[in-house]
Amino acid sequence: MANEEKKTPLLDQLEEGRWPSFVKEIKKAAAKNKKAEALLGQLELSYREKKVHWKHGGIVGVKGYGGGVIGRYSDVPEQFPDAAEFHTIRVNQPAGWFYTTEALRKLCDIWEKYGSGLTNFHGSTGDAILLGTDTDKLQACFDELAEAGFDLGGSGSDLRTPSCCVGPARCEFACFDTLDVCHEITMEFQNELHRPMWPYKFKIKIAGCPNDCVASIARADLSVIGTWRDEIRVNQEEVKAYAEAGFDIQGMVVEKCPKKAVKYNPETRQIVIDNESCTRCMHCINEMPRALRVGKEGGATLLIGAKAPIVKSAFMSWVIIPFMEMKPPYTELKDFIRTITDWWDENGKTRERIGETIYRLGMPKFLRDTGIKPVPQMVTAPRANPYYFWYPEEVK
Amino acid sequence: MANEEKKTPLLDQLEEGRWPSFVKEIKKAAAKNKKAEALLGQLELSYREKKVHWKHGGIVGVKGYGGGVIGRYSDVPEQFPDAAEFHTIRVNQPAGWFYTTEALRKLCDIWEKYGSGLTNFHGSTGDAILLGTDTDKLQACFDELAEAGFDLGGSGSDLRTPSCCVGPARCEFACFDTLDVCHEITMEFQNELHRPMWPYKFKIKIAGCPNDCVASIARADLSVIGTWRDEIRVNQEEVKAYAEAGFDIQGMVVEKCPKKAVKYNPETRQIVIDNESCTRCMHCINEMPRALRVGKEGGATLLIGAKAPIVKSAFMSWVIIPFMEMKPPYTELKDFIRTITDWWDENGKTRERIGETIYRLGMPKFLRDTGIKPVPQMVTAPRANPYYFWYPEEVK
Amino acid sequence: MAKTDFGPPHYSTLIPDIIKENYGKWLYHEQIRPGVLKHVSETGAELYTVRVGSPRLASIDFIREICEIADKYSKGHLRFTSRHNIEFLLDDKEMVEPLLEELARRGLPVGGTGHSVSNIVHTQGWVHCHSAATDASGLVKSLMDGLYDYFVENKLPNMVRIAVACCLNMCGAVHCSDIAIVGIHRKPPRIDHEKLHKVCEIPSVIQSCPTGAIKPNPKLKSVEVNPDKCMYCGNCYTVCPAMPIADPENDGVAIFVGGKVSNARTAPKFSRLAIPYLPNNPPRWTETVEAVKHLLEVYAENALPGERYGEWIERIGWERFFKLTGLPFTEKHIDDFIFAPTTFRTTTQFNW
Amino acid sequence: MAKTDFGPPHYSTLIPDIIKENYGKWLYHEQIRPGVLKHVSETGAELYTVRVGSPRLASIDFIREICEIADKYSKGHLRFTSRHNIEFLLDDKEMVEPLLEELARRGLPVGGTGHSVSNIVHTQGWVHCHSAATDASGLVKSLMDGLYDYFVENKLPNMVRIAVACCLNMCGAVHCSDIAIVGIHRKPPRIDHEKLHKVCEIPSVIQSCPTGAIKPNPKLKSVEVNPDKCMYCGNCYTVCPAMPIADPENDGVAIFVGGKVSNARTAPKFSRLAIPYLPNNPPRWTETVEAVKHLLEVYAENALPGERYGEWIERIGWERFFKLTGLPFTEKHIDDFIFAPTTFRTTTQFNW
Repeated sequence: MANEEKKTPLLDQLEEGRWPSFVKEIKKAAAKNKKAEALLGQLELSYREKKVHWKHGGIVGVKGYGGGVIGRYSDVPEQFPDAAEFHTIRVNQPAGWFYTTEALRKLCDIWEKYGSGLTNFHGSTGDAILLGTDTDKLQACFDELAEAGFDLGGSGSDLRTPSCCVGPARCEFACFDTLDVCHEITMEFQNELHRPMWPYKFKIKIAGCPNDCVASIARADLSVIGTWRDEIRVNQEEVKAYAEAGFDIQGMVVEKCPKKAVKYNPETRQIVIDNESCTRCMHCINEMPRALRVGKEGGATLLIGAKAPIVKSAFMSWVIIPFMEMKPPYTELKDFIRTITDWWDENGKTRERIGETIYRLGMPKFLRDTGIKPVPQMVTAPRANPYYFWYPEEVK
Repeated sequence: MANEEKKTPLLDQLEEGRWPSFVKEIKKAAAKNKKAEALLGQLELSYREKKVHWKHGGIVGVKGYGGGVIGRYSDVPEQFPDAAEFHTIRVNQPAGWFYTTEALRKLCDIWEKYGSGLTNFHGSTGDAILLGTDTDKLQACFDELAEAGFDLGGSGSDLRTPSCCVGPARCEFACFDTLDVCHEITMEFQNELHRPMWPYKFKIKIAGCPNDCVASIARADLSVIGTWRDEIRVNQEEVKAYAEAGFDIQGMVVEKCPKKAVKYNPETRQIVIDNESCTRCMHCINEMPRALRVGKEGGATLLIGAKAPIVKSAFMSWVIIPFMEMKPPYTELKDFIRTITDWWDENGKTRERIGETIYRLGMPKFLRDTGIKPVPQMVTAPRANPYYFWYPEEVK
Repeated sequence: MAKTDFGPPHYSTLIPDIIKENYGKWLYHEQIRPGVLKHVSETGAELYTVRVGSPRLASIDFIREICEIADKYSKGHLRFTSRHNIEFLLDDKEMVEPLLEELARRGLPVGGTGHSVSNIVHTQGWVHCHSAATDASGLVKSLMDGLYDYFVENKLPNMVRIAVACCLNMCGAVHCSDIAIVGIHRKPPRIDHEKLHKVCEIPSVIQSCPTGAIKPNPKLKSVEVNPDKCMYCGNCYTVCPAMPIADPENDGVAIFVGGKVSNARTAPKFSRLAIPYLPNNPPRWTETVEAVKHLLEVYAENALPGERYGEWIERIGWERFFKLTGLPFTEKHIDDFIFAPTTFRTTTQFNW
Repeated sequence: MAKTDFGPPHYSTLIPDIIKENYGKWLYHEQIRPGVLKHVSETGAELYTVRVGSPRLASIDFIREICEIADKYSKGHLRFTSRHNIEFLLDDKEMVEPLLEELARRGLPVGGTGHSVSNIVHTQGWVHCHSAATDASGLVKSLMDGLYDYFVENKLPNMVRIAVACCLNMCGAVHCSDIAIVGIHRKPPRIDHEKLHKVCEIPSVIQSCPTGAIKPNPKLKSVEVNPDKCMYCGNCYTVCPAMPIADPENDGVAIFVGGKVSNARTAPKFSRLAIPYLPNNPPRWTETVEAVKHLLEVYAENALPGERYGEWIERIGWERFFKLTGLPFTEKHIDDFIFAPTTFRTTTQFNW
């Protein structure tokens, strides 16, 4: 091993510094595992040449599944034969990314046996990522994962593994049970998650409040974001306490409210919220969590269509259902997911995200086809052009 | 005539009401002129049938000019032979739409002789519009107009008649001499104004301040809008006077300033303006014209590309030159107009406004080709996508 | 050979003396009463402007009539505004009242300044345009009769600029008006295959379509329109007379609101769809006049002092605009053209 | 037959008792010190969370190490955050200090809460992706070494979310981050005409191009790329391995700023181009680290308390952002893609 280490002068420089070093991690794995050792060598080559050395993946997988494994092959297998195959397994994370050490150790033991010993906790889709194994080890590895209670996540043109924020498990802002919704949706759509059959990928991310700690509005084809229909709960005693502690309620809350919906009386040290004007932006609640709470009548706003820039530009998801109750068994949500993915499946082109299909065919057609009711909450403003359609039944 | 009048029961209803009636106007003209009488009849037919009765115009004009006359033909000439030809003459208005009664009467006399006696003061391009004459009267009519000192305006794919606000003639907000610029530009580009040879129309509108009373930002391919580079002039005595008169300076000015650039001291009754943050939106000046004046160092912001919805959507014009001095003989402005129209002439497709050509080919290419320097004032924000080009000389 | 390219008369030959003397020296102005402005110069001179609404479509008799007035009260000088108003320019305060009395006698409305509805900018309509989907003059006359009090008085939160365009070509700043009324078609053009190849250039026709709905039909040496893509803009008819689109049964108007051109306080804004369709109902367009009055009244009741129409809506949000006006929100209100995604609400911030 | 479709373990079997007992009952929280949160329940229970930065690419030894810590201090329970942080969940306040000491001994950074730079969300880069234009892990390690103090302390006006994507596919919420670093190419792909028709579907290749730069070449049974239209996104390479685009000489990174995903106060925003190109300079990407530090410092000096990066820029305007940072504004900053006109400044309102 000593010789190998000397061969990575560039990567060695990344062992220095205060932040935990991934190079140390690769070296720890490399000390026990030939695939990890090969990765280290190939990565040093990339650093030397400023060039990636992986090839497009072929189709690899485990029995009964269409996704969940990403094939990865070295383009310099002659130099690094142990990295010739370096597949990734996506393991569907538990909702909220909670673990016991027992569960984590099981994953580690399995991965020590079948893989490189390298992982990501977690990948950006949400799954736990096991990085680097061979085609012939996939099935056995999966069988042991299954034994330990871990299923595969999504990959390819399927439902990607849903993920959610910490929600009611540890957050006072949660407007519904994000973990339960995430788990229930994951279970309901196991077939769509494991067998790619859609035009492209479809992501669902579930956030308990408008702070959106899982970035659903930027990343999810369907964003489920907590909100409430009633009033912000105010504890005036705690408002007073903030004022007494010297917190600048006028400057940090009242003047920053985007809808000018908060009034503060410095004499009585009380606040009044105009809930009709409030757009539930969380600002006042974020600033004074001890005094203000989200409303009691929680549920979710559903938004559709987010994606990264390729092809038609990045989209953020936009409001499609202003309010949906989130009560088990979440039938309305499940039906809604079926409705929109069916429409997309029928109308989408290959490698077209649902947001792009709607853009290409138009929101009016999408709404008409799916029976979703148009409401002003879907837009920040109505159209500025006069280019709208009339259907035969509307004209003479 | 009495019989004719009874034939317009629908239009007759528009003689009622408090607002001046165009039907009365047509009838006044019809009492003396057969073309106006025919127009009345045809218009009644349109009202009855809810349908227009004009056809596409053929090419008509006067010697030496390519534009300035709009051909118009009735599609029911057999019913209204006197409206069979009903051409419009566009007469280039004096800058600022100022007239002496002598000049106006001359126009009336000529139009009484050659046309229907109907006019628009003014059309939406800015010209005085003489509505309804025959092909064989055009030349003689123009000759007499020329004699009286009136030239034709633009029409078709040419420079349309430039127009301007009242400017320094009657407005304390004027940051430069809009009338002079308008007249000078009109004179400089007589050839482009009178001989259509561009991909499509090109409008120039000149406003003395950001209030933009000639709607240049909505309508002009080139909007020239007054602004200043120094500080808003404050007369603190007059500020005091507003306060004493009960004007709510805090509520109507300070709190409505979009950049929070105005501070008011209710004790001293003085205001302070943070001119570095000010974006010269005119709000405070509009509210307190006696106390506040535009800066001394006047000039114009040039904006490019406005147009109505067809084809690619409505555009408002956008900043292309943040500040240009407006001093006679306006060489910089004239050169700039040549530069951009040359580029458009070379790159534009038929019936493509310059804003659409720039949209199709990209602002970066337009700037590169014309040598106009990119500045952040051109955009409200830089691009959100990573889709930009590199030229061969920029890469290895 | 006739002379050409001599340009318009120079404005300096047409402006009154008081303006010549105080050109560029104006200090401030104020509205004395609706329709009457006083401008004060550095020199101490005072100019009085009296603004009068015109029917826009005017006979030479009308022009001569205002000349007569100008000779009597403003030394033979006057000007027009960009909104078809006439302005008498008086250097003598004493003449203002007599002028106002004369204008009242003659039935000419004085107003259009300050927080008013000024004269409506509009297009030619059935009077003189071949592509008009509605009349403009009749519609505007009906509107201004209905809105007369808003012209002669200042009883709105801010100025309201109304514009009418007789088709989607939208001549005039219709797309940036507080209230915009636009003539629309609602069915695809009919194609005269016999005539088309004789009078139209097929590539231009195809290129004229914003949505790519027109395809060549080589067999007929003509074109075809895909009815699922056509949204009846009529641009193909503008370039090709063999594709008539006018339809008395289905043509009508749409109403857009909230636009502005001024940079004052907020940036210029596009007008946005409020009412997708109202029937063409000449001569009085009752539904349209009622709709515009209603739109004005809701604004007058709810906007804060100084707020333009679009500023008011931006403050309260479109969801409340539709609630307050009682107008239905339909799929047609949601954009599906090029920039549609930039109008979608990519936030959870909204009102119920 | 192996079982399938059984789904992930149920979270209820993995959460600690204190969470089970207080699920949905949390009343409020506060940050005790950077990296340590206290959540208080309606029941009076107090939960202490200690947040620790991870290298993301972790060996099983590392995972076992944190399991060991969790067994000792948080009863065998822990969770991960969406930004690759580890959170130890303690029901005993007394254990917080000893845990912090142990983490310090082990060199694990505690922070990422409040007004800090949290851990960087990133992609696989050269470690495991075929389309990477830069490495992600090395770049992030270099960045976090440089920004370490911002992670362990709260010395910014608000939280700053940084993301790295190794190519324009921009996996992760890179397009809505306060600071986003994206691997870019700068020359069109090379085409292996021999191989292309064997391994690629030509229609898919053509459709993959955002700018329509790819045309079929029927003679070669291949495609051609128009270099004037190609902006090097690499999407064609993603669908067709015969069009390699990686280029050691010219690849590098671009930096975007001002995005956010939260709906708090202002709506979510896209990140926007600040620096079009910096070279790939492994192993330490010095230019990029310096640029990000500079961007952070200018923000820290100028933003008001509570302002996110993009909120600060929106208040002062991009023209002042470029002035304050000293970054050059170039033609590349001006959008020329589909929605470009909606980014143009259609107002005279700006700063000099």
